[in-house]
Amino acid sequence: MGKQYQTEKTGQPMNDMDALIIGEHSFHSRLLVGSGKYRDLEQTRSAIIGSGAEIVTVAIRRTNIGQNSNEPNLLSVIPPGEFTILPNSAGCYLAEDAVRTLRLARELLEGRNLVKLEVLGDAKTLYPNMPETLKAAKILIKDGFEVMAYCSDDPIQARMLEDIGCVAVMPLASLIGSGMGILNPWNIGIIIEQSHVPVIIDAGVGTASDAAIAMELGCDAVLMNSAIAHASDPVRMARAMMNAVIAGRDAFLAGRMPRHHYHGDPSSPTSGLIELNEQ
Amino acid sequence: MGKQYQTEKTGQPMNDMDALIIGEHSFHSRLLVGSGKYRDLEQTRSAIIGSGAEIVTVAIRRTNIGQNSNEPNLLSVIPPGEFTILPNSAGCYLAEDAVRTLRLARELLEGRNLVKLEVLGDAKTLYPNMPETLKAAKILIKDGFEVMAYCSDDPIQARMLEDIGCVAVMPLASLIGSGMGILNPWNIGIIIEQSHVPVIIDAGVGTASDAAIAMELGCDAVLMNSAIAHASDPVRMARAMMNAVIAGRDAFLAGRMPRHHYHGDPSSPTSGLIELNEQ
Amino acid sequence: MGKQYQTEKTGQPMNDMDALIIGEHSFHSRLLVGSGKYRDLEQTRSAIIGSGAEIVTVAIRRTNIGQNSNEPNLLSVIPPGEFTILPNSAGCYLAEDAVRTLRLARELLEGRNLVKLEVLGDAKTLYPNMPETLKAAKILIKDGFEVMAYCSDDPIQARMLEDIGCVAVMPLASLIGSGMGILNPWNIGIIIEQSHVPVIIDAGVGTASDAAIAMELGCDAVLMNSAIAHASDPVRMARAMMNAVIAGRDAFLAGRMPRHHYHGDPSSPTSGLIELNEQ
Amino acid sequence: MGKQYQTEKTGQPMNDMDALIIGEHSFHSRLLVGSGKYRDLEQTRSAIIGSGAEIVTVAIRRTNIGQNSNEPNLLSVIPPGEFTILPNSAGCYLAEDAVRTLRLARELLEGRNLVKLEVLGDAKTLYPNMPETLKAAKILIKDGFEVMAYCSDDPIQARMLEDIGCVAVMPLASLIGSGMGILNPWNIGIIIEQSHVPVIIDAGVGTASDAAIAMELGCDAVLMNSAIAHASDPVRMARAMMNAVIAGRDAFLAGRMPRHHYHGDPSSPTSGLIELNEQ
Amino acid sequence: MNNIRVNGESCKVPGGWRVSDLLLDLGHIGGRIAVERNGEIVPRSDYEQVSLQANDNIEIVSAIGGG
Amino acid sequence: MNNIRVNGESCKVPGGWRVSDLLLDLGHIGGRIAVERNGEIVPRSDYEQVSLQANDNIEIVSAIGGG
Amino acid sequence: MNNIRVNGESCKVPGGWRVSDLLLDLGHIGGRIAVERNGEIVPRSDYEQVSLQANDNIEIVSAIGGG
Amino acid sequence: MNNIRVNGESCKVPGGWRVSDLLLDLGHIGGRIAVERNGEIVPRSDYEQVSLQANDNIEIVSAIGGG
Repeated sequence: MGKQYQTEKTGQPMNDMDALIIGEHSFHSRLLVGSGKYRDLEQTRSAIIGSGAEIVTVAIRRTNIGQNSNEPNLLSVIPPGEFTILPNSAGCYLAEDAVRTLRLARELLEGRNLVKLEVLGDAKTLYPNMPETLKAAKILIKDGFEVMAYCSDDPIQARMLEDIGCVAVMPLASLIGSGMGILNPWNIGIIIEQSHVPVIIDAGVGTASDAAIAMELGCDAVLMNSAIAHASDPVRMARAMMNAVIAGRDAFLAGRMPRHHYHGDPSSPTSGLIELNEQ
Repeated sequence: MGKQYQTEKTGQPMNDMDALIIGEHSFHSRLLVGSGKYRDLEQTRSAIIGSGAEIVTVAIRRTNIGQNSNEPNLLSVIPPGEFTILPNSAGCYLAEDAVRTLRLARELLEGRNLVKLEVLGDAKTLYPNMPETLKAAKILIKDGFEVMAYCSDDPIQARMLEDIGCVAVMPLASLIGSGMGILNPWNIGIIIEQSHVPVIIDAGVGTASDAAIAMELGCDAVLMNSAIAHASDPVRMARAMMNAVIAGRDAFLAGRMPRHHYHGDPSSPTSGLIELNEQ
Repeated sequence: MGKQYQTEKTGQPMNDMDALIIGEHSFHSRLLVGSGKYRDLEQTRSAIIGSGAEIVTVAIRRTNIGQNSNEPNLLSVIPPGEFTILPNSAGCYLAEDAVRTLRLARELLEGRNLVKLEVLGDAKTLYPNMPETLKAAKILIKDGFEVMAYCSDDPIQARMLEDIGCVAVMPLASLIGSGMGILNPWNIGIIIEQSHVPVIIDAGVGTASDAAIAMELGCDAVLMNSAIAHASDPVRMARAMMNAVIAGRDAFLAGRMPRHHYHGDPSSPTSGLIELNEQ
Repeated sequence: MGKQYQTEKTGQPMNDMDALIIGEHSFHSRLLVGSGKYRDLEQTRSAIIGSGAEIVTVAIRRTNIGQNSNEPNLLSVIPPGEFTILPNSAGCYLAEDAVRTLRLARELLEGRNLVKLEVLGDAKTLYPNMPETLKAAKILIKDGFEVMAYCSDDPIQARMLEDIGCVAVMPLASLIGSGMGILNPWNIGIIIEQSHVPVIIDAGVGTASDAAIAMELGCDAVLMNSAIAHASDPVRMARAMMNAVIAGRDAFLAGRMPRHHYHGDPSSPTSGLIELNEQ
Repeated sequence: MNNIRVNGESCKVPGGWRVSDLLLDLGHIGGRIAVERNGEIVPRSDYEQVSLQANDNIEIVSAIGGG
Repeated sequence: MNNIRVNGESCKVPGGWRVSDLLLDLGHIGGRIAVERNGEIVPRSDYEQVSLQANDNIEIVSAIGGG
Repeated sequence: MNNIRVNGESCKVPGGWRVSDLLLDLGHIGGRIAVERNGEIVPRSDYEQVSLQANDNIEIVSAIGGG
Repeated sequence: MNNIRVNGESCKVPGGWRVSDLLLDLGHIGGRIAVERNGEIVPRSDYEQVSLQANDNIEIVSAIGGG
């Protein structure tokens, strides 16, 4: 969705001009974060606050029978009143299971329809199962969900997801939890160019520059979890990611200088030098 | 100089812990910017202010005879009282000429000794001439200068510059004005590992992620000009670079997650799923 | 299918040990070539001969009504008795059309069942339409075809193609005709690791090293057309590709040295030097 | 030296047209190999024979006092009558030591003047010490040597070596023994473009595609040792390298197709399709 | 008593229990949970109406950290 | 005469023509071609048996260069 | 009058002129400049003492935008 | 006897020995070697003429595998 943004010089504050629009929702932050893999709920909250994210993904799992209900609950540290909670269907390998999981999520979140659909292909790579993803997306959209779909970087199937009615397509940069960054920026570029819904990089970001690169390509946002939670200092990395996404977005909007492959171009004038020796 | 920084959790504000020390000088910002190639002095100032840079490079050139002395002067928009002005010897191809140019600069700046030595190899590539750079560095240091030296990414000659007494080594990421980013991060990594003075990427940064990558490698700072001045919107790109350097520095200090080349690692738990269909 | 090859030192000639097996067929050459885009049929034949390829792809198109039937025909310069002709379904965007096209091809080639299935997603990118490819593969295999399937580099759908019964999976390196080489070697690596049928890079190879890289990754073969036909000297490039595939295959079987990221490792002994000056 | 080669269609056998000329010498093979790091002299000879190389580097070291002079000697398996023996100054860190070593080599090889100058910067990286290399080259050339100089990928100092009179410049691809391939193809490209003597990649090649890439860039030849000797099967890797260099050279001369970054370009005609369904 | 399955484990509950009785027993009252009975969502508002039948398959889920 | 379509173009052929008559007329005898009639392959061995009917949709294809 | 070179251009200045006279004439008084005479820096504090001699080579520089 | 150094090790050789005597003693006759005496090459043709002096520093080298 990169192309339609035009940088215009106006007196308006930037944030008003540059909101991230997903379905009916509008956000200031273009960084979405997961809530998994932290040391404890305190660190979870500190990192999420530090990231400046407004949208936070959660997983849906069975309550432990016999669990002490007084135990601190995830949603008490990232309350739905403060954040947009985005339930995912992580762990599901079939459309049907993803649909059931997300229906439970909607019930849990009092009818909120915005969900992250994720149907996996195998437990080893966690690569998306695209046929099941397409099938689940159709069912969920018919059932009133606003579906943000984790997907491969296949431009054709990304367009199918958009045509079905997904409110965002979320291609992987690289495997979930791999931290390898964007392996195929060309495919991501094609998806950005063709899409009319937000394109959000989901999975594979490893460090701040990966997030900046995603935004510079023209992605509308970036979703990450491990890159923050598995950093040595998650709270500092959360802040790094916030700034990297802002930097990458600004660089995209500012329009980078062209690359010159071979010849240096002096930053200082070539005339007006003092009388130099012959060279 | 990357290795000696240790992230420690203290109650101290970060900036106090993480100053950039060059010779006797201490800086908060790790972004150094040039002052060339802008549309006009107003844009020059706006972009430099927007970048948050404290150190600004300038070139030394003959005054135009007959020039109207009432014309606005560069140093009136980036006054030495507000910024650390770093004169360069850009345009010089011989040690002797660089030395003369920087002596003039010191006189111009009322005895300030901090200079950027730059001796070029040819006008086509602007690649540094290392033998002349080493020769000039020796003369200047003997003459009391604090020399920050633009250099190739050759670790051996970078060490020679340090051994001579340069206060910073400034390897190119890629050719001046090329915007190609860091072409050989391995050489930069070796220089960072071995150096006891700041390592500052000088030349070749093209966009925000390039700056973030430099900082994540462990560089102490980044110097750029064209990447800001030749962006479509220089003021916004200046802000992007400020945030990218902060993000890259934080990511370096936070300690990125390890890369996992092949196998996905789920961000959501793999147990506690609802009763799923067989797969 | 890379893993199961074990290099063993035997007295056997290599070609006997290292045949490419596709379905029931066995080949010496691991380079497959297309027959399109050449200047004329003479160049087509010269380049194909020069490449050493045994398998040559052809497209199926309407005869021109009124065409002079005495005109030289493609199959007269690459006769089915001399080459394995592999008809493709290039240009088809739906499973049904691909199936019809390949049934015509089988009739044309007197019942030969080996076909290259190619169902495209759009005319702009020529990226495969994977849902239609999967659908067509099922129909064709049920109808007795041996299907080699052009596909994306999605490991999950590559496995679906294998599970359906395809005799080879043929992921793109990059877009057809782009010459960009392998954009995502990690995905190709996963496909190689998991597959029990040959993995053949199809589309995107641009020059000889691209083909060598594919073979070094462990691909079983490489299919290309534009890289040869659009070279300035197609016949020489055909020979380059032949040697590159052989070189890459040998390098894969020989087992490359490990990469050492930082520290040099001398090729000459470090002791026994003459009495050197102190350093 | 890449530019001056023009591919012309002539009736001449290729090898006559495409000799590698170093100083007064002419070679058919563009692969130079080292003789170090093999299991034994038998493997040394088998791999060198397998590589097709005509030029073989050797190191100069003290004879072991008390050594059994009946022990097989390196030069008995790679006799100077069969190969061009290229002695190196590996292990030297100062110009003076390199000069002494190569004078001994000349005496040892009965006056042959062709030598590989190698002056190292430190034992950890084995990166060249360029100032000492330049100094040694001047002395050796004055003393009648034909100097092939191992050097960094600094185009300015490469030109200095040529200006001094070196018969070949030999920039590293990456650190000696690292197997990392060409880390900065842009610098190598500049050196090729400017040089009037052969440019030979020396050090850093890890596998066959690295050698092909070097030749495709326009290098005149490639020198390697570890990539062959440290492969699991050195003799097979030697053959891989021979073919990779031939393939890369042919691809360079054949003129590769242009890269098309985004849009697919069909290899099969887009018209003449059978009546397809609407898409 | 009826045999039912709750989150994959078999258990016995008194005849006539509603979903709300089960949740109360498990300590889930007031928590952020959702309930599925035999593959269908049980809306929060129906907890007190829906009876548990023999062989019911009940899933009770909550939100936990995930990416 | 019957109206048929051959490779997307309308044409008229005499009543009673077989596929072989059409191919002969088009000069395709002996060539490496394949024929589809109304979406179904006409095997080479049936060219002389299969009659062309009004509104038949005939595709005649050959192999050309492709990748 | 003395012939001197200023920033690479020949010009004539009256005998007895000091550097300060030249700078005044060129309108550089008070500006941020530096002066070199025959390859040696002329410190700001010496402008009024240093006389211009025939064939002097004067460079007058200022800071401009550069990277 | 004279004290000399050969390849970095001290040893004694009889007075009057030539380089050729040393090489014969070390078993290097006929081998592909080169000799340096006090930093200067001793050409093969001079082995029988050049006498070893006290404190001579002799290097004897051969070619070995290297890259």
